[in-house]
Amino acid sequence: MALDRSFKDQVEFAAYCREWLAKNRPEPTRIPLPQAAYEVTLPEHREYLEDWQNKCYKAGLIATDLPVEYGGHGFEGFQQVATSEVQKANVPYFINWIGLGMAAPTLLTHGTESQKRNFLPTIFSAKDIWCQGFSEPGAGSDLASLQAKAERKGDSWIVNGSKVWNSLGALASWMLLLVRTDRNDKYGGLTYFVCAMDSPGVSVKPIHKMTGESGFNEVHLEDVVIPDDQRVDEVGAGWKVAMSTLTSERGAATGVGAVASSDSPMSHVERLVDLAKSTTRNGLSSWDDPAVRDRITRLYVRVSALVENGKRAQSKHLSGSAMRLPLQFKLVHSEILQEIHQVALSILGPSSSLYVGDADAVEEGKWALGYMNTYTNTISGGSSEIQRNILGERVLGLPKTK
Amino acid sequence: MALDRSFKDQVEFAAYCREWLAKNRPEPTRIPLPQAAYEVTLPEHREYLEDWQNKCYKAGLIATDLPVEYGGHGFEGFQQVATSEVQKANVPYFINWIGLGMAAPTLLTHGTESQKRNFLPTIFSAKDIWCQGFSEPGAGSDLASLQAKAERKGDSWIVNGSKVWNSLGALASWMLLLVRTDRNDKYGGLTYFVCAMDSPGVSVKPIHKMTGESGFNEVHLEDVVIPDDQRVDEVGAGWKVAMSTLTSERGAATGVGAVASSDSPMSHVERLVDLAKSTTRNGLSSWDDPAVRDRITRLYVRVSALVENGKRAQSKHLSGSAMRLPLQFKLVHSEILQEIHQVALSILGPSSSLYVGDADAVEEGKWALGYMNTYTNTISGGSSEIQRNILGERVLGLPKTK
Amino acid sequence: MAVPRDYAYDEEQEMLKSAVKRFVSDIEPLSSLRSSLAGTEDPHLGDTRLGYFDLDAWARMTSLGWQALALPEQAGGADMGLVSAVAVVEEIGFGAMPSPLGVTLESSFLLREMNSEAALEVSRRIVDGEAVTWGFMTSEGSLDVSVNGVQENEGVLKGAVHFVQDLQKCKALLLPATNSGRTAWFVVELDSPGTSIKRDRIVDLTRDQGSVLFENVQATQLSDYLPDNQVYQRARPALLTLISADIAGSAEWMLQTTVEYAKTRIQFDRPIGFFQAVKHPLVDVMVHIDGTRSLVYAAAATFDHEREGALPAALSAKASASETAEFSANRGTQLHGGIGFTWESDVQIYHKRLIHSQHLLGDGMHHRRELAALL
Amino acid sequence: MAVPRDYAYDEEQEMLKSAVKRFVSDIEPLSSLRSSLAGTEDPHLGDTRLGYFDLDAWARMTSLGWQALALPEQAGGADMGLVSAVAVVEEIGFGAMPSPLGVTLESSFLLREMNSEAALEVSRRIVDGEAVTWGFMTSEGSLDVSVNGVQENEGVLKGAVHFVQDLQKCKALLLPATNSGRTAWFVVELDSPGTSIKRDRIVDLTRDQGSVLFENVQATQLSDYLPDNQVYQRARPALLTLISADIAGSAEWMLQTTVEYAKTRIQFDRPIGFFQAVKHPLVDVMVHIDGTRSLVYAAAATFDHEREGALPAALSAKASASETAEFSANRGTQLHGGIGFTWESDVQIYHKRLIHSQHLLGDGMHHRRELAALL
Repeated sequence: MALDRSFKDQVEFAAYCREWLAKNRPEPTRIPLPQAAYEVTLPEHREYLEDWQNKCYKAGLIATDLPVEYGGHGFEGFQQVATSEVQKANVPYFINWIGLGMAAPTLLTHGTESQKRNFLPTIFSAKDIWCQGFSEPGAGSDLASLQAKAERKGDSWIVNGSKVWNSLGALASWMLLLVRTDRNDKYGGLTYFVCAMDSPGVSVKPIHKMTGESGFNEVHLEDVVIPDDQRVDEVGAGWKVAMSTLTSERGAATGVGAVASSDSPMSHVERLVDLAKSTTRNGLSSWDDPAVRDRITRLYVRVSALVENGKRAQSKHLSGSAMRLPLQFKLVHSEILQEIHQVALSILGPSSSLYVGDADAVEEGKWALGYMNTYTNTISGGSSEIQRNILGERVLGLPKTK
Repeated sequence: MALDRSFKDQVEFAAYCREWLAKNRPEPTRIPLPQAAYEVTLPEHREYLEDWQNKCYKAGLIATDLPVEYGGHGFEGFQQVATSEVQKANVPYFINWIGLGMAAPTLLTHGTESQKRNFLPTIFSAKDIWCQGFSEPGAGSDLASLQAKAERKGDSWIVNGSKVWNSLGALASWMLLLVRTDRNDKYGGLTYFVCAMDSPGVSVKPIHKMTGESGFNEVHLEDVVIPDDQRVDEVGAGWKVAMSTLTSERGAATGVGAVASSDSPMSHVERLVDLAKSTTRNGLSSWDDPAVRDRITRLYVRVSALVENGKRAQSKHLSGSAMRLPLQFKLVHSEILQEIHQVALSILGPSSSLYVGDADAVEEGKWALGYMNTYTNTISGGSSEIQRNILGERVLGLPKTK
Repeated sequence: MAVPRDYAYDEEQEMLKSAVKRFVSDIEPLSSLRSSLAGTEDPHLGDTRLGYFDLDAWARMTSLGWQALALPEQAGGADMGLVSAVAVVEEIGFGAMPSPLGVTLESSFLLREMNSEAALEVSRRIVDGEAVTWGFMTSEGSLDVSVNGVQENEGVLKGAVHFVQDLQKCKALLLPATNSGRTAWFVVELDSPGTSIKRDRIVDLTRDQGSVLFENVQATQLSDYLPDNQVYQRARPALLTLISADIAGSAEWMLQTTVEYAKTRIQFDRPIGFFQAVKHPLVDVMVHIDGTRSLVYAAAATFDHEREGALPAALSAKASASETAEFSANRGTQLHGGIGFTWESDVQIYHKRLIHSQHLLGDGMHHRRELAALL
Repeated sequence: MAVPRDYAYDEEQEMLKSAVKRFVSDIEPLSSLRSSLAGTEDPHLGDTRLGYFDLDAWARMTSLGWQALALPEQAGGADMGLVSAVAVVEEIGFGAMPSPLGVTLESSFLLREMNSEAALEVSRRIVDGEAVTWGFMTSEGSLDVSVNGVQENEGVLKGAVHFVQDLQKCKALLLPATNSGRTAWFVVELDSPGTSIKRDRIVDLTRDQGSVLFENVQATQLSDYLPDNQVYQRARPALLTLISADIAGSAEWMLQTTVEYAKTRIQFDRPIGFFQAVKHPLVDVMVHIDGTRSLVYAAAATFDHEREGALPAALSAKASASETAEFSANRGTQLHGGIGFTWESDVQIYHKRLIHSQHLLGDGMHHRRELAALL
């Protein structure tokens, strides 16, 4: 392990992170990176990002607080410092975001000892990219209605079915896979596996998004053989494990150091302020219009609240019900992000029409592209509608909508 | 009938209405009238408003297009002209709003010939004030779960139960009454009556609203005897009749000439613009703030749309599905009204705290009072939540939420 | 009472609207559009989309005279009003049809204000089936028409106009040019010497857009030199109303399609339209659309019959339409879930057309700002 | 890292907060408030409500030292920070308790900025259990502190302050007065000769409000004459944060009460909380409250530990709190249906307190305007 310093406290570790990040910031890629790890498809981006993640891992910015036997660095209370410094440093995101944000927390909670020892180190180093196979064409919001099935055969399972809205499938070595093992029990009939993407019978077909980018895939599984030691938790415990995976995704999965996008919510507002200040028409900047300024400032306040929610959630005296704050993050973040982009398009006015690849497009058309991609956030990983159900039912205790 | 002129067309009739209204506008009352007919309680207001409605009726502004045998004036296509001129003239509202807006349309559609001949003329002249007995403590949004019951006894019915959110009950001679005649059939077990308020066993108890005003009542019915000829439509047809009553209320019940409040939606926006222009702080008027102006202008556009919806609904080529526009009115109107008042309080700032009766209160505290009273609009007569269900189900054809 | 009965809308207009609706629906414009787009999905890989439209459909439409309905009889047009034009454009929007019909109708309302034999000549070309577009914006995208990027001197133009709609679908361009602080309108053939075109790469797949650069280009003057770009100012309420009508149409498609999806898509053992989180936003979309439609018809009737009130009515219409565009696109995509986010779904095509239209000639905030000054 | 760990909130503060919560809940402030209001419901019939509060409860609170928690040890106070004060005020808001505790705590943050023996003397009176309020507004309700309605000359005050909160509950008033363009703070005994009081008739039933007119009133100077009303400017982040905390508390009551109602009220054979039209708005109310609470704690911690960042943090907190106040009051009443609209229901009492607090010291738009200048 390259990291062999010992730190007195959070303040010293933060200084180390800042210094390391400043020294090791990578050169930009030739073709600009897509906005988020979801959209990576080009091999040169892949290599570049794997290398970057591995360096960060070795420097102690990933798996900072995890046990050494699982590839962690064995610190305590330092991960949030590292993650916060990475986000502030405006460096590339971690390509293995699903591995870090979903697979690692799930395996840490539900995996066997040997699963943890086998899988975690290569997740951290980005040697193995992970993807997720939950949703199906007929099972989106109602995830538990999924139909892909696994049938036991000796020490293995034979899996058949189709998954959609799979990100990074073309690059991934492993997939988190939720399948049906009992037709007669909607929730209790699901089992959770990890599936090698090079298994015979696995095929990946890209889906084009409304942006024109690919980045989502359909994954078809035809008589795929999965050894029983790749099962996570008990047969029939799949729903529970999947909910734990999605909670990691929905909350700010900071336990491992996942950073899916180089833009923090606050950096989006800052970009919006800059855009308003730099967009002039008829000699006045958009920022000179108090009605525009009021809308942006309102977003600033909401994003500040989101940031402060994150801090408050970590104070045992202030968080109230344990899940009340973490379960809000995804809902609030995704809806604010969408509104930020709507305001940006409004500021751009006629030139909001110019897309990626147009020579005159402001910031290379990223606002229009980013606007459309905000629907990934409000729809996938449990749509905003489902998030409000979850919050209403699990936090407020209201009766289940069903 | 005092009205004996014959008019060539709508233009001529409109001119007549304008002239009549200008000449006959009554002097203001000593104690100012409450904001809407719902809140009238004082006897001197009652007399004043009855007199005013009767004059308007005799002048042909009420029941303009209805048949002479039911007390109407027998014109065609003139009612909308009369109603529109009454609203523009900024004169007092019609106290018998429930009679005009709910009882008359219901009786015209569902009443017997003798019910029409008996009841309609005194509704128009305000000789008999009407009220409504639908909701119960346990049956608000879910109106059909009501429990007040009528049992047949010879040619009469014996009624027992309680009604709430009854307006004008203390002044009314008659009540529209929906009761249960069959315990085993939720919707088909309801029957519709008209009930004389002076019947033995009817008692009225005022409810104070959050504004401090009374204006709503609880009505208790104890062994009240109602003759069978006061039944409206068939036994068991009550739900259908009640829906027809509420549709009259929800749409802009213009067929008879009902005007429940002297303020048209547009007049509220105009008052808001005036308020913003006249409220100055630090030498600037609120209207000088573009962020305030944008909010008000947005309301102006929405109110304009509401007004134009009303016109479009009357064009057979433009209205689309017959109920699509009329069923929106109550929902949209009540929510805009609430927002108008919220913006007004925001403009008033610290002095929004001053209530009716405070010497320094702007416009006698009407904005704060009016704000609270907007909840009458968004809650009663089918709350906004129920309105959205109705629109989603009856107009868009979505499956019933139940 | 000043507006004729039945809201200035009669049986003839109803028949026209139905005819356009049937026509557009028969054409299935999106299936041929999709063929033209095949292989150009990924924006990072540099597509060069041409301004596709169905030439055959255009020929059939022009033979029916729809492009000329608002032109004067003198030029061979039908001399109908904005109410009729709005009825047609609403259906084009409902079909998200790639077509120069919208810009040509807009151009015809500009031409009507020009009072010259040369303008009549351009009108005749439209009657004969030629598509014409128009533009005035600088690269900054200013909506202030007093900011003008083209100068005329001795019959030739220098400068540029930007954000011209459906440029590739048209042969001629109407534009204002200034000389000594006054503005006149001109027509330029887009293949004239000295003219160069930059094709924008835009989000909307159903339109094209570009800028035109003029290096001493011969142009024909269509109007007198007037202060304050009066030609534009007089036609402007019609232009705003037409775009608003397009939005009303596209938004209605979005509503109907999402309602249909909500009736058939089953989750949690029920059609998702059962859930109020789906049902109520759809009602709100309907409320938005109906308000916009009513304001569009009011603005059109006012333009045709009470011209002095036309500007506030049109500002209200576009302020409302821009909100309807954003909201209907937003909810339409969200309530379709993942499927509406795919390239395969027509929802994305409408979404892009709607947000393009939202910002065309200014969005809601822009028009409210101007409207406030009139309150 | 500058803010201490665990968000500047420790076990001691948690215990204080719990103690206040228990105390307020035992007092049942609204039941005694209701007795005091009986017969004054109808606003048209001219009630003269006195500024009711529970004197016995006040005595018990002051014996515990809550009113003095932020005052310096020198004056006998506990010298705790804004974080502790916020914890207390949030619970007062949760109980909608009529009490001078809020204004007295606010006054103590003003006194802390005054550096004078006279200010320490006022602080000692607070330690001894006296309630003190403060004010600065003109009748116009300007929130600009440079607009000052009171002038000092040779030790006597002339002029008026308006919109003073909980005036009838207090004996003394802190106020700024100007002399030759500079501002100093003074304390006035509310029964001094030359002082007259107008009691406002206000919407909020849990507070009282009024204006105070000064005709040559003897006053004690508490601070130096400084430009720009510096005393107020330094204390202002604390004042905004305290009101925001009161809102967070009242809004949380509104949320919990409405959630409880939604679990028990049956319509259509189900608890209404089953319906997403009820469930989802309640979630949105929670999201509003949590954002406000987080900003309130952040503003308090910043005030206590990084004073230079205190103003933007406090502006954000009050901007958020004002929206939370309006929205939680609105949805709380709406989702209670008719019952929440009655005088009998406590929902209306909280609704009125929330909209009163929403506008106190400026609403969301007001604070965003100021905040924007700092972005």
